[in-house]
Amino acid sequence: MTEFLLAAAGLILFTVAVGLARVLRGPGDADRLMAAQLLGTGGVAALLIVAAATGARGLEDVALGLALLAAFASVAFVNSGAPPERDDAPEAASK
Amino acid sequence: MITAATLSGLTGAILVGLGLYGLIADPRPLRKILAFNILGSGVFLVFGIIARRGAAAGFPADPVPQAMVITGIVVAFAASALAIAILLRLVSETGRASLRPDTPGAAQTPGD
Amino acid sequence: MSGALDLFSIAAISVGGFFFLAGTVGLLRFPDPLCRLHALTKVDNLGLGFIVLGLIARSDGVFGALKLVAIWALVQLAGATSAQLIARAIRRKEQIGAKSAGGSPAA
Amino acid sequence: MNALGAVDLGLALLVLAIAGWTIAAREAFAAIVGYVAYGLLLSIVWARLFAVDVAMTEAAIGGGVTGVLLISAAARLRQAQTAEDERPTLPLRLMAAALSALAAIALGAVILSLPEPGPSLAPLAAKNLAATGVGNPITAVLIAFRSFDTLLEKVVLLLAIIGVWSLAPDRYWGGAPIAPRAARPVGALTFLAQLVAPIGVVVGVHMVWVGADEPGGAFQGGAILAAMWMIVMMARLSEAPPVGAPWLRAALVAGPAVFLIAGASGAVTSGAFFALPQAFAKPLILIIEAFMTLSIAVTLPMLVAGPPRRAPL
Repeated sequence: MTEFLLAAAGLILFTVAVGLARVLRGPGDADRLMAAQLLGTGGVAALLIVAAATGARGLEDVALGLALLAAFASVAFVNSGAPPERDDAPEAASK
Repeated sequence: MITAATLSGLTGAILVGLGLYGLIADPRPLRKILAFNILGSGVFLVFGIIARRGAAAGFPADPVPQAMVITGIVVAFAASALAIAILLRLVSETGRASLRPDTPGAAQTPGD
Repeated sequence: MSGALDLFSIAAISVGGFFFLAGTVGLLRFPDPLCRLHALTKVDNLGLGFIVLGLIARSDGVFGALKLVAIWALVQLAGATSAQLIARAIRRKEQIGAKSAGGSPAA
Repeated sequence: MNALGAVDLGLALLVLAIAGWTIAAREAFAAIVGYVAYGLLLSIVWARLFAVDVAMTEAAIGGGVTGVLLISAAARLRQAQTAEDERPTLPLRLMAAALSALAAIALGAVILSLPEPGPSLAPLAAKNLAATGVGNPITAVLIAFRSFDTLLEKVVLLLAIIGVWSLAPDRYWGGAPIAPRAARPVGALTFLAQLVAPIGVVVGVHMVWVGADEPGGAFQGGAILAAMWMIVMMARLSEAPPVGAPWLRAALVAGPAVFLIAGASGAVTSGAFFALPQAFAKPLILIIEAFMTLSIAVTLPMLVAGPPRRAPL
């Protein structure tokens, strides 16, 4: 069973790694980001499986942290697509 | 037979090489910061295998190098943040993201 | 009993792994960004979902199982939101591209 | 080679490939996405080295917080006039490559010739662990055995903040930075922030709390809390405070200050700087950790937000 789990974790990691080809090819920045997103999900899956297989403590917490931060890069990317804020924008200074 | 720890250590060594090359050969400041971080994480990995090889007394890895790597990761982040702040200030002063001292653009009056 | 549970785990994890494979193939083969986004969300939902399902069968205790479900739910939430946001960014870019006509469309 | 060995080898190759891409990529954004993916993979490598505490820190900082820092910096740099600096000439690049390869080979040779078994402070840490009252040896090392390192590391964070703030033009001094954020409120993002931030705060505090005995601690929990504050600011649910705000200053120095007070009082009560009285070791460690967590959770987002960019009110 342990061997099966480890093989499954390895295969998932390998699969999403192939998906990283999108980071290389693009063509758009959004495509690159999607590949990173896929890697994040695959990493969570692999960590959970390895945690179950080896019984190492705390690995689920690493996965939990990754899951919490999974949207971070996407959010930053989407925000950065907007025109940059000027220093001291009037509406921003009012608060 | 190469153990998992040695494998990670060799990975770290190659990362140091990659980062060093990027740091020297890439003229773009943001990329130098990225390369520096890769170099740093390679050093951390080498430290990590020293921790792993020190597994003893029921611990899977020596806690002392691990603790130092944790503080190291946070310090590396702080250094990157400072470097990026300096870079952005440089750009707002000169209008160019360049480290060359006597580029034509550098003679411009500082942007407001 | 344990044999049946193991079988269930193996089946669920295999199905989950299949969805990861499908998602990756979609990401690589689908023709435009919005389609690729669609492939990606399947992985978050079903791929990780089935794997979590398979691992729950092996988890010790209710707390461990709840943690697994919580992780899945968080990934779902992050995946759904970022899919929304990325789709929005792609559309905005397309609109800008359409306005400044003559620019060759990407992909 | 068993299944685990194959996974490890694949992981190592993957890390190297994505690092190479990050160095070689033409566009800044492509390199940064590569770096974010690299951080993710590294945290898995750390987990495989049984350094779960490090894996948590790397996941929170390498993947999450650094990603936001780099992506928003790249967006602001894109605005700058991008007159490409010419790359160094080919001979120069070859020399750089040779030097780098030499460094990597030397390091690799050292790794292959490390003594067997490796030297270790683990038995020493294990022997004295009971005296601290905590069960996680890494927390014990950070707060008790090598407290001086940790204190100085906190001071470095403060220096970084001072450095970042000192880059502000005079007219903005005392004003507020503009943290990376959406151009205007977006429904989906608001929803995400409102849902994830409370959960993340619970997870962050949980990591600090269990950090006494299980993997986790002030750095990991603080980084998660920092990320949660950042997502709230990114969704425009809150704004970065003015750098002159007294509560902000207090929160920034709380960690090192409490640490220093504990260390100094050790000099009085226990006869040595940073010697914690054994009877109170565990509660003291927890108190120090709590304030450190606060400082880290406030410092990291302020570092990402950068120098003040608005005139003070």
